[in-house]
Amino acid sequence: MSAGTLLELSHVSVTFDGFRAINDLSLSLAPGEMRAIIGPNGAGKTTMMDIITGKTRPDTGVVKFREHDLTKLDEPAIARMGIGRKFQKPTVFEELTVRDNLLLSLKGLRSPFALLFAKETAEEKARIDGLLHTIRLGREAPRQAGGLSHGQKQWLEIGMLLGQEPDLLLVDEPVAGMTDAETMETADLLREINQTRSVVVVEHDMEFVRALDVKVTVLHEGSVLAEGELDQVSNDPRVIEVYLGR
Amino acid sequence: MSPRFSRRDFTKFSLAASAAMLAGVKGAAAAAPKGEPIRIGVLHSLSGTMAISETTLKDVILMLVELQNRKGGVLGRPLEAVVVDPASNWPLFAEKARQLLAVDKVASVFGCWTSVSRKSVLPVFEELNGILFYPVQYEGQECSRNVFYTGAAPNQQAIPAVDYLLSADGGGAKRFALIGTDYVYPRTTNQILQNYLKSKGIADADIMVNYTPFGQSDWQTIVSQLKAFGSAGKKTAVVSTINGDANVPFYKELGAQGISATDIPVMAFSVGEEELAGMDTKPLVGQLAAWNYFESIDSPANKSFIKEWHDYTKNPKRTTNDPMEASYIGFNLWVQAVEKVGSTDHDKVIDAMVGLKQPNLTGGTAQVLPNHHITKPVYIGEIQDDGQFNVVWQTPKEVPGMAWSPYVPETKNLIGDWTKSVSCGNYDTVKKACLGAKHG
Amino acid sequence: MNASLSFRGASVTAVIVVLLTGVLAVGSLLPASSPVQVSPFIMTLAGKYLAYAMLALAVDLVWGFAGILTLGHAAFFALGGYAMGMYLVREIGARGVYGNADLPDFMVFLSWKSLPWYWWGSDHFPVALLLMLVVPAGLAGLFGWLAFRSRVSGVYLSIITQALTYALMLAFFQNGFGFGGNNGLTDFKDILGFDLHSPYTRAGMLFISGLILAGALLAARYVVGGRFGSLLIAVRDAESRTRFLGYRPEQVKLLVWVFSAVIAAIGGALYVIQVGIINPGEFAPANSIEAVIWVAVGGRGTLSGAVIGAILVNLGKTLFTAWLPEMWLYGLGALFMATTLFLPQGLMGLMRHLPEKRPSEVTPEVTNPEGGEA
Amino acid sequence: MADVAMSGPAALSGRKMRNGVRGIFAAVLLSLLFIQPHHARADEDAFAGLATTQFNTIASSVDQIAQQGGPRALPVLRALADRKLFAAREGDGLFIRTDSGWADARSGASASPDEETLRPVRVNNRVRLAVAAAEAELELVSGTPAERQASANVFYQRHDPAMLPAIDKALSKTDDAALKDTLLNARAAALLSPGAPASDAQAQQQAVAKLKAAGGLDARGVLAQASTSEALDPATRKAAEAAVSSIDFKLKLWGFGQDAFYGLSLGSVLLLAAMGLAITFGVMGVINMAHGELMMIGAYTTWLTQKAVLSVVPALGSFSLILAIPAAFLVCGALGIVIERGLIRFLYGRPLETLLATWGLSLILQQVIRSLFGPTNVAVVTPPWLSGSFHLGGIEVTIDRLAIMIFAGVVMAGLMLVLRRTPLGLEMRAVTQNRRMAALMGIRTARVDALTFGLGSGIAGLAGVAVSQIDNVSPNLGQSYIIDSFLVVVFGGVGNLWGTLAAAATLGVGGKALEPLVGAVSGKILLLVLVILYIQRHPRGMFPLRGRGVES
Repeated sequence: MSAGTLLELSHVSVTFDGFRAINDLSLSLAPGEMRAIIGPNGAGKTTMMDIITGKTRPDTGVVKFREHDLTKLDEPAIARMGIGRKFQKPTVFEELTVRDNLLLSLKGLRSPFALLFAKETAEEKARIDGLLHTIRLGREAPRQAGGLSHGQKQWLEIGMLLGQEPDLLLVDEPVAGMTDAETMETADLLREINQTRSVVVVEHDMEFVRALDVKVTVLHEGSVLAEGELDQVSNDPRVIEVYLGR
Repeated sequence: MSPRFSRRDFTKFSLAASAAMLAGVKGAAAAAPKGEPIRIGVLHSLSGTMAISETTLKDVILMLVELQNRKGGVLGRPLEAVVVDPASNWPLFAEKARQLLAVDKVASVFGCWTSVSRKSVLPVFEELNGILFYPVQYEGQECSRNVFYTGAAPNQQAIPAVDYLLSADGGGAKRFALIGTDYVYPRTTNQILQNYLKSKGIADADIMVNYTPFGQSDWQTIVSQLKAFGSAGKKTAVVSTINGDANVPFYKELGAQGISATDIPVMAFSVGEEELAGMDTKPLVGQLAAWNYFESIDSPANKSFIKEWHDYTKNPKRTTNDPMEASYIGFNLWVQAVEKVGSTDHDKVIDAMVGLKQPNLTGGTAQVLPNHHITKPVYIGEIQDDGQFNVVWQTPKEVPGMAWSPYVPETKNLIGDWTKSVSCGNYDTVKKACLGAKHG
Repeated sequence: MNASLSFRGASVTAVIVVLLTGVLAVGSLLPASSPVQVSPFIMTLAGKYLAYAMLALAVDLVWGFAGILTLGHAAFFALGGYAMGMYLVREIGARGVYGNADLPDFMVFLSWKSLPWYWWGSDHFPVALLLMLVVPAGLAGLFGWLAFRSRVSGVYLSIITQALTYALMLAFFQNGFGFGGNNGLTDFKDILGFDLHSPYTRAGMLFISGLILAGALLAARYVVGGRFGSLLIAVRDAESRTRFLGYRPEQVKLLVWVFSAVIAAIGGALYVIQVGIINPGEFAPANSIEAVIWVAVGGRGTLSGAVIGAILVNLGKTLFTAWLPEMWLYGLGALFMATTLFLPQGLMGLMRHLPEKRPSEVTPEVTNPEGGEA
Repeated sequence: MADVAMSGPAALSGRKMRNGVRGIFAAVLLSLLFIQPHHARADEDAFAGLATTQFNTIASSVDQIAQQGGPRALPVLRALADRKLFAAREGDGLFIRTDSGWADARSGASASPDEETLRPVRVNNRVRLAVAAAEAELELVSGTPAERQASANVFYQRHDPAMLPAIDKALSKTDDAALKDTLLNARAAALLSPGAPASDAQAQQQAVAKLKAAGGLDARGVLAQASTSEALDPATRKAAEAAVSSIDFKLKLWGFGQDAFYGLSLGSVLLLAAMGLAITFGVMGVINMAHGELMMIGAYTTWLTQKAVLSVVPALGSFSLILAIPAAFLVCGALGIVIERGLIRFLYGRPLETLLATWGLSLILQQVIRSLFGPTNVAVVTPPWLSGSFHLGGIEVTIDRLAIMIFAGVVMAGLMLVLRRTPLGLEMRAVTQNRRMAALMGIRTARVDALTFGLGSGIAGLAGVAVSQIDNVSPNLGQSYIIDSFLVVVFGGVGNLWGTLAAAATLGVGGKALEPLVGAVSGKILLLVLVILYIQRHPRGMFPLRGRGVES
């Protein structure tokens, strides 16, 4: 493992009921890098995310984040270590207000017992205001999150990720169901985030990936099929076969 | 379907009855009761697990009330039954008892079946100085001034039953399996029986005691254990204090495993006609039960009681049983006491009760004893294939009920006596003192 | 305003509870001749309802706010009741039937020679209080720690809570267990030297119950109202999401679970003092299910609704078992069906909608959101 | 499993055994107390004693009748056993009630006594025992081969030394190996019993060896008694003691098999009770608290069917149970469809609220049955072909339990077939897996929902039929099964029928294995705790469904 690596998966495999979802996958990410992961359905993209975030334990292989072995840790521990994850379907706390959603996400207090007696500090308020500005939801702050539009929910979730102040963001299909304009805005947002944090984006939308303009990894049947610039990858005959063949 | 009988119906009924009598209907022997009705409470579960046994007792009291009103009521006033449903819930029993006594101001209460329901209402009756007639055989070891125990005490059921099993006619058993549901009645009864059997020379090794939870429905293991217990080369008998619900699967399993009454007789204290009505009795012929009443006993009073019952329930197949007779005796004793003192005042009625006599349905007389228990004849019946019992043995005369068992070391010196001279439910005859805090 | 904030009325309810119990307590001390005298019957009923309201409040905390459908909460209620019952039984002392100062009647009865070790100290009120809090909290803590840690959820959790209370019921039914078997503990005489049957004790107990219920309401409101409450609702609606934020939902659930068990246990203790009997029937799974129904009738997730539901359903039960002894089950059954069909948010939902005439809001259903990400 | 093979000849001989099982132990005592003081003289009227009211006189009269023999002995004894023998209240007239009228007991000629003056001859267990023994004595000589075998069994169980001459006589007259073996056992047992004629140590020890080889509880009883009998040689007593422990050891080994049978039979009851719930709850996600009440209604349907058949075609009475199976399925299935259409369908997507609504429904159903048929138990008769037991080696197999095991297997197989092989099953799976997609493909989801719930309810009805054979049939029936049913489904893994099967078997066998060790109550508590702990380790039960969208 080279010194300049933030996240490294080496020879990871996982099997569900005889089905190899991830097959000897190796991947590494440099600090500050943004990476797009593409691949057909069933290529193992979501499972890979699950493994990194501790939801699924691999059968074999090592997952390292800085010097920590993630396969030994569970989701909250990994999250506290600085890995944030955004789900494919926007998952926000619908009954809470936008503001409360962000408040819960803020890095800091995690013990339920401490939370019992915690009061919102001025510093926290400032951070929330900042986040609201970043995700362009300032006017929606007192609303229940359940009443937001689909795109707004996506942003709120990204805002919650930012509130966690992670070093690495895993983003699963952030633009599914968005309008073209929203898609482009999201790409801008991610690039902005990438200035301070590493990002892994899983996405189908090629226009969006193109707009991100980052290194691309193609997954197929649980392992890496190709890696490189989008143009270079999209000309790879194996990739073309996987996407268009058969 | 049993006829519904709410308070309002009842008032309507008594009005109608009065009207009919005023109009001179033939056969109206007594004057129609007039004036403010005397209320009595009926505290039996009509839903939940105990409804199966208790609903019948509610019907009996309603019938007796109707009959009494036809005879002219009590003190010339009509009786009115206040029926409540404690729903087989023991704290609810206490609540309903309080309601009957404090809100409905009933003159007396007829109710309870399980020991726990009685224990639950007891403090209420003592606090509010009510009168409870308790019509079910029970474990004894209790003697409250406010309760009249018209069912059997252990010495009026369990002891004679075991005597029968030990006798030649009963098979001369030398080995006893005491099986019961795990609650206070079987625990106490079995404790008394164990001591009694030992006094009769039965060794510890020849007594097996087994307890099962309420509603036990799978008896395979226990019945096979009984079989094994019975294979020691000695005549073996079973004394069953299994609670109502669990009896059906128990007897079904006995039948299925081929144990008949001639192999290992089972003497039951909680299986009566009502329970048999829910069973196919062919495999049970010859199994035994000890009671103070059987429907099959041929006596004029019993015949007419059964007829009234069939007329009242409009069901010629509805069975009668022991707790029904106990309710009948309790009700009539109360009526006598009220007529005697000319008042429903609780203290006066309680004091007037001791010594009163009421003919049993099956012959003989029930007399109220100073300990608020009564004298009862004891019968042993064998189950027949028609769902009735055939009486094979009976005590020569009535047995007086003992509140405290002489076979339990802690209570052998205790007596209950609520007459003026002693006025104590738990009087220690050795220490010459009333124990605890229960003074009349 | 919105469904999740509907517990704001809890403080109002708390005040009403204190006022009402105060009025009842004073009313009960009036001479019997007074037309507004409150009879002891009403007093014992009111005491019972308040105790049940505590249980309902406890259920609402875990079901309404943490999404844990408990079918075994009566276990904690009954354990609290037994702890208090043990003390009350020891208070009887030599005034029992057998006049035995050392052993409770039921032990003499079964020929026990000495007190079992777990009865030691039960004659001291502070010990009883400690037992009342520690035993249910300990059991809840152990059970919750095991269950939440291994992410048992949904119906699986519901069924094992039911299994828990069922197992306890069977255990307490055994006479050999040392708690009076089926008969339970009863025939109490006094508490801390006050005669339990005296009108003053009754009035005092009712008022104390009212204060405790009000206190529990406020405490519950504090718990669900703050940041912990937000987290609780977050865990209820999207448990896995909270995990990726770095929270440990099992800790959140455990905390509220134990808190709720303690409230239930205090309810049980108040129940025993005022109803006068505790027996294993209180552990019956049906009792736990009924407690859930009270909450549903009153309105889940509203705190006040739990209290109102418990009182109304039990009041109905009291009245109908007397008025329509053979028909009341039809009424009760129909009430439960009608509530779920027509009042999905219970009476509190109805109250919320009537004045505002708004189309009914859809309550987000507490289905487990993990489903989508298998 | 050898289930099918057992029901043939083994079952037959099992029933024969049962006929003779009367009076194993009672007989021991009878022989003790019943030392007959006089030998019957041929001219004495042995029947006269029957007309008395004393049980001991009646019983000794029965013995006399048996010893005298004669053509009237058997008919009179049988009439006595069937309670068809009547005595005149005055005098010693004895009459038998026949189908057409009355017959004189002593002559068999038809008679017309005044019925008002008659009373039934009293019978109790003591008399019954005497009748059984007397019948055996008479039939051993004159009966059919089957009757003789049964009589020999009675002799064996009765092991009365007074019977030794009769046994020897019968032994000399038979070549039937099985009969001979039973008689030899009977002879050995009689030799070791109190009151036996003095015999040498060798003969005694041969008898002990014979009984040791025979094994079983009957032999154990005799040997246990012999081991303490002062009348026997000390060496014999020792041998008997050793034989008892050898038999006990064998019984203990067989006991494991017996416990397994009990466990499987309990498991099959649990399986039947849980299977319907596995559909309504496991597949549809409805927390159906009224499931137990549907079982209860199935049991009442059985009762009603039985009553109807008995009143219309009494001859078919014993087969009414067969008829009750489709009846209960249809009644409960139809009721299930009504419940689904009237209640459940408004609650889809709110699974926890189905719990509250169906709980209310269960209260109402209980009360409806209570109002219609009363609060007490009703008697469902077990037909003769389902009663009794037979031995499979040292395992006693009760026929009703065996039938329930087979029935549970058949229902399970049928359910599997419906789910896997029928269009309804396919549609059911489609709807539960993806309702919207199924609807788009033209499946009428409302109809499928109703039918699925109906199917689950119908199976609950079938469980009711089975349960009516072994348990109370009362309005409370459902309450006693509902908790166990849910436990089974959840323990097995919601939505997985194989899991339900495995859980039912585990809980059944586990419960029955624990029961002899710690008692019924503690066993059940222990089992509940184990299930709780198991679910902590495996939060989705024994056979968790994998894949998406299975969680409710």
